[in-house]
Amino acid sequence: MTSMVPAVSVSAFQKRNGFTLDIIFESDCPLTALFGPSGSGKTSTLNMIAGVHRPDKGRVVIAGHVLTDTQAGIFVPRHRRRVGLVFQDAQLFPHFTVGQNIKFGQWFRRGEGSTLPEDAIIAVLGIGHLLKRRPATLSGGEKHRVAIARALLSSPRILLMDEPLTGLDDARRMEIMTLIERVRDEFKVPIVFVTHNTDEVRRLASRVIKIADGRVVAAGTPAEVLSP
Amino acid sequence: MTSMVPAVSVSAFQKRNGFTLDIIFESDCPLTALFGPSGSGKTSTLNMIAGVHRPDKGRVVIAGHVLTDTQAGIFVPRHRRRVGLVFQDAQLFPHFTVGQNIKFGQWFRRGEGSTLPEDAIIAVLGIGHLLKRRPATLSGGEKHRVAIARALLSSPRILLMDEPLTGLDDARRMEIMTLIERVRDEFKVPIVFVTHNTDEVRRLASRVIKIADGRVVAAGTPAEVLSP
Amino acid sequence: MFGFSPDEWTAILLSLRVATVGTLVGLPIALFLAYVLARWRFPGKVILDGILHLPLVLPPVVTGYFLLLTFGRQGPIGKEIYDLFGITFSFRWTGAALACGVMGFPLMLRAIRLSFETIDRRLETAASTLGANAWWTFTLVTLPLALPGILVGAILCFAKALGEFGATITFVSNIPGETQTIPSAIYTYTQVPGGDYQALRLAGVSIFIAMVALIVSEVLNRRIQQRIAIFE
Amino acid sequence: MFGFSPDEWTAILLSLRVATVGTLVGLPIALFLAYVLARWRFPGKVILDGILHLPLVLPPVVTGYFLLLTFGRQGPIGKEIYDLFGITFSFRWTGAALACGVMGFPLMLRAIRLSFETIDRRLETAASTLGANAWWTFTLVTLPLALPGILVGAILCFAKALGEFGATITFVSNIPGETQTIPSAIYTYTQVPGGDYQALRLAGVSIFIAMVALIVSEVLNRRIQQRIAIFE
Amino acid sequence: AQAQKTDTSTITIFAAASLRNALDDAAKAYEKSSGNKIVISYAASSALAKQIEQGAPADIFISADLDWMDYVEQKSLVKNDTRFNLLGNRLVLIAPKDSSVSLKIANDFPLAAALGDNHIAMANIKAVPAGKYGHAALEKLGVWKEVEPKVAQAANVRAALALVAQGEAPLGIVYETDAAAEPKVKIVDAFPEDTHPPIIYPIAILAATKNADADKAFIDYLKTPEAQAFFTKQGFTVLK
Ligand SMILES: Nc1ncnc2c1ncn2[C@@H]1O[C@H](COP(=O)(O)OP(=O)(O)OP(=O)(O)O)[C@@H](O)[C@H]1O
Ligand SMILES: Nc1ncnc2c1ncn2[C@@H]1O[C@H](COP(=O)(O)OP(=O)(O)OP(=O)(O)O)[C@@H](O)[C@H]1O
Ligand SMILES: [Mg+2]
Ligand SMILES: [Mg+2]
Repeated sequence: MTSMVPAVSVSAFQKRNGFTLDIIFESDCPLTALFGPSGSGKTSTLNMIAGVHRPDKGRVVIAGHVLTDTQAGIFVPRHRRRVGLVFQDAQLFPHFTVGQNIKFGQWFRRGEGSTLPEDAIIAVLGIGHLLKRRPATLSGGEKHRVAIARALLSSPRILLMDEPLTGLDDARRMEIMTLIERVRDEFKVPIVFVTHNTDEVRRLASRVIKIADGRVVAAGTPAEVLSP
Repeated sequence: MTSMVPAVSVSAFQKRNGFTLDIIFESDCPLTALFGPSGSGKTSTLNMIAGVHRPDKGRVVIAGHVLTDTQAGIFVPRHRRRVGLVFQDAQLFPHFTVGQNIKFGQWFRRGEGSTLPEDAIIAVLGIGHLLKRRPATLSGGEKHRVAIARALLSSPRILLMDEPLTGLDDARRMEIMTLIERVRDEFKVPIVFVTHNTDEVRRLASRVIKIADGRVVAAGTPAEVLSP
Repeated sequence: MFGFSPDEWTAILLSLRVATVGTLVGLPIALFLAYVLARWRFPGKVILDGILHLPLVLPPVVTGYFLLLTFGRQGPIGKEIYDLFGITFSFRWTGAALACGVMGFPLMLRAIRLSFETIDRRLETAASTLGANAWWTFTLVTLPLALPGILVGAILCFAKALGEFGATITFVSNIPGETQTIPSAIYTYTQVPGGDYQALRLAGVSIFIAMVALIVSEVLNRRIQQRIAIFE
Repeated sequence: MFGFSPDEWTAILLSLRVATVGTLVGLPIALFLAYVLARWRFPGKVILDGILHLPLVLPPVVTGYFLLLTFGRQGPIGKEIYDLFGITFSFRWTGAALACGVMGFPLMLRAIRLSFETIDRRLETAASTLGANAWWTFTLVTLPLALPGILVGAILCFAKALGEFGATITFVSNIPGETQTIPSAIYTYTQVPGGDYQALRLAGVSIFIAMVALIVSEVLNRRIQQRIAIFE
Repeated sequence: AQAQKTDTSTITIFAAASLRNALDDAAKAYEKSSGNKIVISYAASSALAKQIEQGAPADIFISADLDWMDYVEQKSLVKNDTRFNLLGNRLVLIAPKDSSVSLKIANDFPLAAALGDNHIAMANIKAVPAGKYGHAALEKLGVWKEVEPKVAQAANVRAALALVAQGEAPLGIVYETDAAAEPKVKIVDAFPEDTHPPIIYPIAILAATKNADADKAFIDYLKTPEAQAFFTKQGFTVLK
């Protein structure tokens, strides 16, 4: 059944004050990159998939599961979607330690699906020494890395990563990219990845959706979309 | 007098739980880049210069003005330092519109020193259509750009930019870099610039301070420091 | 001890019990209603809100009289509760706790609601994407982040309950050992020519208890603030 | 009008005036003290905090008597204020406003302080790096961000002032046209046979005023929340 | 000249709250006939006495018992030779309207037995005059010891009355004036006058008054049959 339908199929229409989001794309690739200028609607698209927002009209299907379908009146609540969302601005829980933040999703999704290797993730993200600290004492990049770990460890059926590698140094970025590749290939978790960085797109993505002004303006392989 | 002393001279020592910041550097260059892995102490260093934190021991001199000198008991309060600080996480005032946020610093520093060209800044940053909106409705990159405008327009004696170009698409980044060059060369505002991006360092900086684990591990021209 | 008569000691201990029970029993109800008022939209919300403020707006005597009419032996609710749980309020310390709790309730409710309203709701969203349902999100995110306000609410309610007099005496009167709280005892003294000294001594006890409660709440608050600091 | 006697109308208008003045005069003081308690550290802070809670903890009669002793014609503070500003409190509506303000003050203070304590202080830092001194930072950043709490504080104080009875009647007595507020008028009605209906009618007026105040505050609050929403 | 002054003056009276209906009527009638304005502040006698002590702008004080008038007089706040006893009242035992209880007040009458596990509502026995009188009466009749643990002391007579009217307490002790006006209670029996100190509402002009003549004129009015009718209508006895 899963093979019949694309891994990710999104159509979402929403009007908000001055901005209209009108996104339609499908992807069967392990990692799909959302690419586009600042303010074009990338975060909004991820929010639609994760159920953070409800589209005025639209349909979201992940690996055969219909998560949103406004026509059929389907809207699976967020906590049952099993998406791992890495927020653009981390959104760590300030009252929990880093360790507790990471455990949060893990605990709720225990027993559901395969779990990613915790130790490897913590090591690659370099947050082992931060586990006892509270988010308020972390640097910007450290917060980001914790947010990645939290999402990875919540046994997601799909990973939605909103600019996860910005604000990190090149060495760390390379390591994390390797980790993402492993999650993608070894654990077979489909990933939708937002970035501004063409290198990341070229290395990770097999399909690129280019967005501008709330619409998909191009879709295809990195080579096709990023050529000009 | 300004020619006798370096434009920026920072020495700051501070111990915080597990992390020790022990930074000493000087720079006479128009744009100094702070470079180093996530969590190495770049933001902390900017905070020391801006007076957000007070070092246990240290001295900060900007263009001949002693802003901090723990030995002499000098600590110029933040609001009289005339630094333009672009926070890593924007820190826009949620109760003001974008326009009001931008006006904030401008109003307090009216009549003090040269003002940068408001229209050009707003145009280059592409935030002209956002002026009436409130920060909560902005995308991540839009917030960042507003934060840059706010700092630029506060007639700073020195600009401290904490990863101002992360989260922006390449086209926009190029334009903003041109703007920064203009501020640097035309308006002669010295800039301390934090980034993880070597391209930015190469293009903008004439001097790079490389930090790791709270210490300066290398200082010199981009070519010297970034070579290996 | 300290020259207080046995009756005065009884009043002091009773006041402590009444204020504690009134606050603790009211707390979950306040949490629930504060959440409802802060988050839900429904017709008649302002009416509900207004009703919950009534004990604050009405003279305490009126509130006490109203309690007498509804929670008294013959009152519709009082009768019901007696039949269901076997709890009587009239002339019992339970009635004093009810009166004090009711009088302090709006204060508690308001502080808690204020906290709920100023929480960053994006954190609740984050919790739900991680698999927490509404109840867990409330327990693990909303509630801990609102703790400072909950603490303030509880301390306001407790302090109010310590000082409550008008509603209590009207509802359950003033029976030494059963419903005579510190304020009722003080009232009695102030009504007797020459009773000022004893009244002041008892007022001192109230102040002392409130001070201890305040200090405890300050210490707790400082800890909480450190824990949930969104800034360093 | 509505069948209220002229004396009752006087009491209603007086209550409105007393509650409004008591709240508005108390507000800047509450803002200042809330800021001090939320931000400064100094020895004796808990003591100050405790003193400011006293009107809540003490039976209103005691507070009223204390006001009578200190702010009365012969009281040390009352005399001083008369000499300095020519304001008398004793048995004047000003005294009623003072009593109501004092009784509502701790509620207002606590709500405002809670707001100040939960503001993201990094925004204040941002303001200061942009050139705003402490005063401007307070006015342009802290105060607007604390508005929801200030509003809650003001409405709590106002509601309390509308219902305040014990301290008022003890301090300034119950003089129609000068110090007879709605609660004192209600009290008078409940003290003689056959006054219940009128007492209830007056209570209804209190409720009505409070409802209007609540609705206004809700509307304001919704606007403020929209404005300062840190989430969309 | 004096008559003119009297015409325009305002008389401020501090009066026990239980006098309201009757005194309001009397004041209204007097205002009409004399042109003077009368302002009456009703509160508990104790509060009023302390306010007078603190310089309240009162001209006349009417207390609900002798103690608080004594208190004021001892502080020399009463104008000499103006104090006298204005009114009296009677103390009664009441029960809810539908109660079947029947008791005859006498020495050692079975009050405690009639109460069973329930309470008797009284006004505060230390603070409120009606409570003090009731306490004295029960002592005198020799039943206090038995009844004491069953006494619920309300803040004032009206609150005690409400407790009985609501059926919370099967019995209560209040003034006849209150009992007569409350349809939900009935009088079981009246306490003999010799069982308690006389119930007296004393009145006096205060030393601080600026307008003794006007005060005097009003007090004289209160002694007229016209004024006394207002009080007897409410159930008070007028003392001569
Ligand atoms: N209160 C604190 N207690 C302990 N360590 C702290 C505290 N605050 C900050 N740190 C640590 O100080 C170090 C430097 O932080 P800083 O924000 O300066 O890093 P940075 O170089 O700006 O990193 P990034 O590129 O991720 O923003 C970090 O390792 C951080 O964890
Ligand atoms: N409440 C709102 N009212 C009006 N416009 C809004 C609102 N919320 C978001 N927008 C607009 O929607 C657009 C898309 O926002 P979104 O956060 O999806 O952008 P993005 O592609 O993630 O950008 P970035 O790369 O800067 O994060 C932006 O232009 C933003 O200004
Ligand atoms: Mg985005
Ligand atoms: Mg940083």
